[in-house]
Amino acid sequence: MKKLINDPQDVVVESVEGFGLAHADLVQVHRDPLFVARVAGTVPGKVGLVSGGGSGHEPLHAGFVGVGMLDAAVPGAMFTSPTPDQVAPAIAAADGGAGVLTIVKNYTGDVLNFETAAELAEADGVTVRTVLVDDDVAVEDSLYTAGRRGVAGTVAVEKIAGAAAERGDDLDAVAAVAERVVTNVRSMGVALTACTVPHAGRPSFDLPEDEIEVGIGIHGEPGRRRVPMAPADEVTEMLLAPVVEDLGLSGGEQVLLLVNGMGGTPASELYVVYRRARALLAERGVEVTRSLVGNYVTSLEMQGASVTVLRLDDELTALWDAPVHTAALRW
Amino acid sequence: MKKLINDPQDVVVESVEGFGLAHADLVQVHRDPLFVARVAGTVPGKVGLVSGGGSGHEPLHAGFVGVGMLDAAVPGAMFTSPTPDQVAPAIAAADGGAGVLTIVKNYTGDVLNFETAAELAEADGVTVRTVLVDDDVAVEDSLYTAGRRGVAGTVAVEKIAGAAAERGDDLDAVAAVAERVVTNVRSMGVALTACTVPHAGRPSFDLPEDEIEVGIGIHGEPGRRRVPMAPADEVTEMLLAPVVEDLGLSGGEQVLLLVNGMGGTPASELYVVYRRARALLAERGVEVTRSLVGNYVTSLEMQGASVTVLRLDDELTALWDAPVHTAALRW
Amino acid sequence: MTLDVAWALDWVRRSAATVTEHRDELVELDRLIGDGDHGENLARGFAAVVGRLEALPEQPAQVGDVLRLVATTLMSTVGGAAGPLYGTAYLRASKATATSALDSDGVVAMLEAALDGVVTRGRAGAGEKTMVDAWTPAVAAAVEAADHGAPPSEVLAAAARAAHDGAEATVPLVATKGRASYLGERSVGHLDPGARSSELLLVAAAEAAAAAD
Amino acid sequence: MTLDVAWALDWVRRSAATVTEHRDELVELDRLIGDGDHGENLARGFAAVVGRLEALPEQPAQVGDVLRLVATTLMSTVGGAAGPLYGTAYLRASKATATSALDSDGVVAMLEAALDGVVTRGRAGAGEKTMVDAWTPAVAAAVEAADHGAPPSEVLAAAARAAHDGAEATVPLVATKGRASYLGERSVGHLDPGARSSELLLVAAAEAAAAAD
Ligand SMILES: Nc1ncnc2c1ncn2[C@@H]1O[C@H](COP(=O)(O)OP(=O)(O)O)[C@@H](O)[C@H]1O
Ligand SMILES: Nc1ncnc2c1ncn2[C@@H]1O[C@H](COP(=O)(O)OP(=O)(O)O)[C@@H](O)[C@H]1O
Ligand SMILES: [Mg+2]
Ligand SMILES: [Mg+2]
Ligand SMILES: [Mg+2]
Ligand SMILES: [Mg+2]
Repeated sequence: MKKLINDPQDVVVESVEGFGLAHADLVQVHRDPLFVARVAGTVPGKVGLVSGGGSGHEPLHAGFVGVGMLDAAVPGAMFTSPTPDQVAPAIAAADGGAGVLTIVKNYTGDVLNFETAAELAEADGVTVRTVLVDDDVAVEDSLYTAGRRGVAGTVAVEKIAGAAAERGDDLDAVAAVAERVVTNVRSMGVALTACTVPHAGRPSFDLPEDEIEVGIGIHGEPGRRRVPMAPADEVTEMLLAPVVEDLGLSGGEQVLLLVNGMGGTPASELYVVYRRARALLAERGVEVTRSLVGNYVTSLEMQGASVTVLRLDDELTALWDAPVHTAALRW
Repeated sequence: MKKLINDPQDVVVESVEGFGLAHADLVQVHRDPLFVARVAGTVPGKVGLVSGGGSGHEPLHAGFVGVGMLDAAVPGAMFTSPTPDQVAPAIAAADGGAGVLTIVKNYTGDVLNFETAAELAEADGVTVRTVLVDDDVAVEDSLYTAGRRGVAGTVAVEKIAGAAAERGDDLDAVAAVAERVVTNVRSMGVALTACTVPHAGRPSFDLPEDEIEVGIGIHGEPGRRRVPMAPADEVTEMLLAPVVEDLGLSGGEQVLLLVNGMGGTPASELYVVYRRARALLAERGVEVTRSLVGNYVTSLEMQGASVTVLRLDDELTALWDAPVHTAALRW
Repeated sequence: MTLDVAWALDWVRRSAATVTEHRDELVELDRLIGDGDHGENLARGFAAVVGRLEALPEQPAQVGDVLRLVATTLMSTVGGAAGPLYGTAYLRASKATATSALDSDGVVAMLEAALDGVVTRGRAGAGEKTMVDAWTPAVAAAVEAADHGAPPSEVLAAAARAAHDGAEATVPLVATKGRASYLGERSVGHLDPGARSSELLLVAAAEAAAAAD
Repeated sequence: MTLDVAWALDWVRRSAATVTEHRDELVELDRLIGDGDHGENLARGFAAVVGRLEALPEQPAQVGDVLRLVATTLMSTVGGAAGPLYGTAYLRASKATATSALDSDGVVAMLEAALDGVVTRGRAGAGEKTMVDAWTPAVAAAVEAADHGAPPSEVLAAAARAAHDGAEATVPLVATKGRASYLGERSVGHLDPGARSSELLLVAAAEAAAAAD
């Protein structure tokens, strides 16, 4: 394992410290417990938005703290959800009196820790609502799983809910629009290589040189199936087809297309995937009206990509277009 | 070799096509010969800015086409400078009557091809000036090399010269400010892993699991020396010390600090490096007033990073801060 | 024969030692069907527990005081699924042990409360390939041993043996809860890391009891 | 005995064949001390040359016409350092061969012009571990052979042999021009890819001449 880190135990704290120094115009880093909040502090009367989760998915979530998006982000250890005693103070810090929406990726650990944190915060008088993001179509949502996972669609939920909060929607309305994004967003990912969690010291799975993992999550978990390496155009179809099907997209609909890198994939490859996804959507009569291509929800240095589609309507489009000023997303 | 590509011969064109589709609000892609220009076309009376070079360094250069930065970018084959018959039309397309500055990274191939292109464009009546970027302190600038290479400092040259052109400076003035950036910017990089050029099909060099290459360029070339893997804080010192020394930085000066990822390095690691670089500069009494952390000048999926320092004055700071609207840099 | 606060403290120290010793094994188990952090999470958590125990001005009066400190520390330092699950388990167990010493029935009550905590938080039943599959047979074995009049140390020894068998029995199961469930059929053939760590913690309890005998 | 346009066309086809055949070797040489594209660059360039030759409505009248087409095509399809360098070499060579056939002196003039083109563009002298180290001895050998009255095919054969020796002689050199110069001392022990490709092109010229005899 070769990484630009010092003691593996310190990587999260040192990285968040560096992040805070580099973006001191946007965020402040709180220590003990560790969380990241907007530099300007709470906005009175605005619904607060808090998200968080295991580290290793950067820029998610701290990279999305700022005007028009999150009020606070809570980084856990690598791939490990943060603890309630980190999340609860972040919720308190984000509360401007209008309540707080927590955006939680649907993993047992995240759900349990945020649940406990919400109880703690509510005991302190903060109204908390939670939206669970579960956009990963690789996992069947059935009795036999912990439900679908939250992956790259989280960016869309945070951006759009953030815009709703910023324009002054109340907690119910912000939660409702966030739920609407969750209902209309689906993702699927592929890994060409595994990633190495610093404290584990070896790759999260072993993948032969001529195979890829289809249906991976964002924690270096193995995917649903292993298939022979194939050209990008075919791989893109493997990812996009189940997304489109699960969404029940039909001709004439408008969508946002996000091609997300897992951290170690060159931008040039992401655009090759994007190009093919555009063509496949065009074949189905689906119009891509908004796009995002880059590393947004990553798995350390994993090579691979995910394709996310969000069904848009006028309101979601307007909220997506609303100004945002964070370290990783800005317009 | 596993990559999200189709035929290795097509990766540049397909990737640029995808880029054009994803950023149709910013750029137009010209085919035969291949180059990328601002969607709005030339700006009459404004000095045109053209850059380019081998592909595989994305977002450089196409990601920097847009208001406040480049007018056109010319992508060559992977790690291979573009040809004069691509560059000359890009120069023509960028000319708004005030002449064109080409920003060329100092590699024999790039220099020769841009030189020929400039001759062709001048024969067609365009006034062309060229600035060579050679910020890499890993290479001694002596009789015994082709001179220092151009690496991540190129971003600063393109941003600041772009702002000067946008505010209406004439060609001499834009060239002068670009030269001033070149004079005041230095970089040094490290690789933890090699990268694999698609048409080569195997890593650009072989690096044992416990060694790193210090003083690498951005083409997967081996570095100046191979040293045992070390903690990030030590590696950062190896990169920063020669940069600071070569710049002759002294206490009280203000700088821009860019920690650039080589493409396959997680953001968390870049911030660990940034954190240490800040501390080392602070120890020397140097004040970091502007920062940039991320993948800006990459080597495909190489793992590693470079540290760039630009000595700032009020004018360079103001030009850095001037609005920019490109795919990869926006404020 | 009863188990007192000194036993509880010894259990905690042995727990910290065993999760540290087995850290890499737990990481590896979790790498295979999860995300490779379980050993790291528990090692971090129990190191923090020991640190806080050592910082205590005086020895706690009740077994439950020790277990409450374990609960809150795990809750605030482990994260992931295991943090809240073990946190709740120890919290419930601490409520069932508000006494200076446990007899065999007290041990059974403690283990039942712990299992109850895991199930309440995680909503997993037996056979879903989770730590529940270690705790469920452990509680059953403890009940049986206590019914037969076994002393506390033997009750814990029976629980630890049953936890071991329960953990091993997770190997052929398809995971339907937690992160391993994302693998579907591919989770078959691997031991659940949480079941294994549960076994380790119960073995530590039994060893502390044997040492106290 | 002279070398006519048919020879020039044959040379080009053999050049395309040899750089394609040796593509991976040239990539590997360039991978070791450069950026691993030299073989790919030349294979792409000469494939384009052959394509354009085949698209010509009629056979060119002069040797120089063929070489000019090579020059402009390499210039516009190769990129990198080799594109302008070989482009200029063939351009200069084409100017020196504005004739329907070359005698031995004509061959020498062609080779001298090519070397001159490389040096003018690249500003490298002998001993800098570049293609100049293949071309310089090749030209000297050609001059000597022509001075001794050798026919064109033997002049080219002598040049090709000298280019081979010149290329091999780059192995112990420290590169001071081009991308390999960034390696400093670490460039020692490797053959320069451009010197090797120069040798291949001169061998192709000699073989085409031998076939024409
Ligand atoms: N719903 C659940 N109920 C009981 N135990 C669970 C549940 N989900 C997960 N677990 C246990 O947690 C263990 C994983 O813990 P850990 O790796 O620390 O957390 P994470 O899965 O968040 O990375 C699993 O091996 C399993 O035994
Ligand atoms: N200044 C120069 N003069 C002569 N030949 C040069 C010079 N610079 C580079 N070369 C030759 O070019 C070759 C590399 O070509 P190529 O790999 O196609 O281009 P690049 O270095 O741009 O990737 C070297 O092996 C060397 O022989
Ligand atoms: Mg985890
Ligand atoms: Mg090259
Ligand atoms: Mg885990
Ligand atoms: Mg090369």
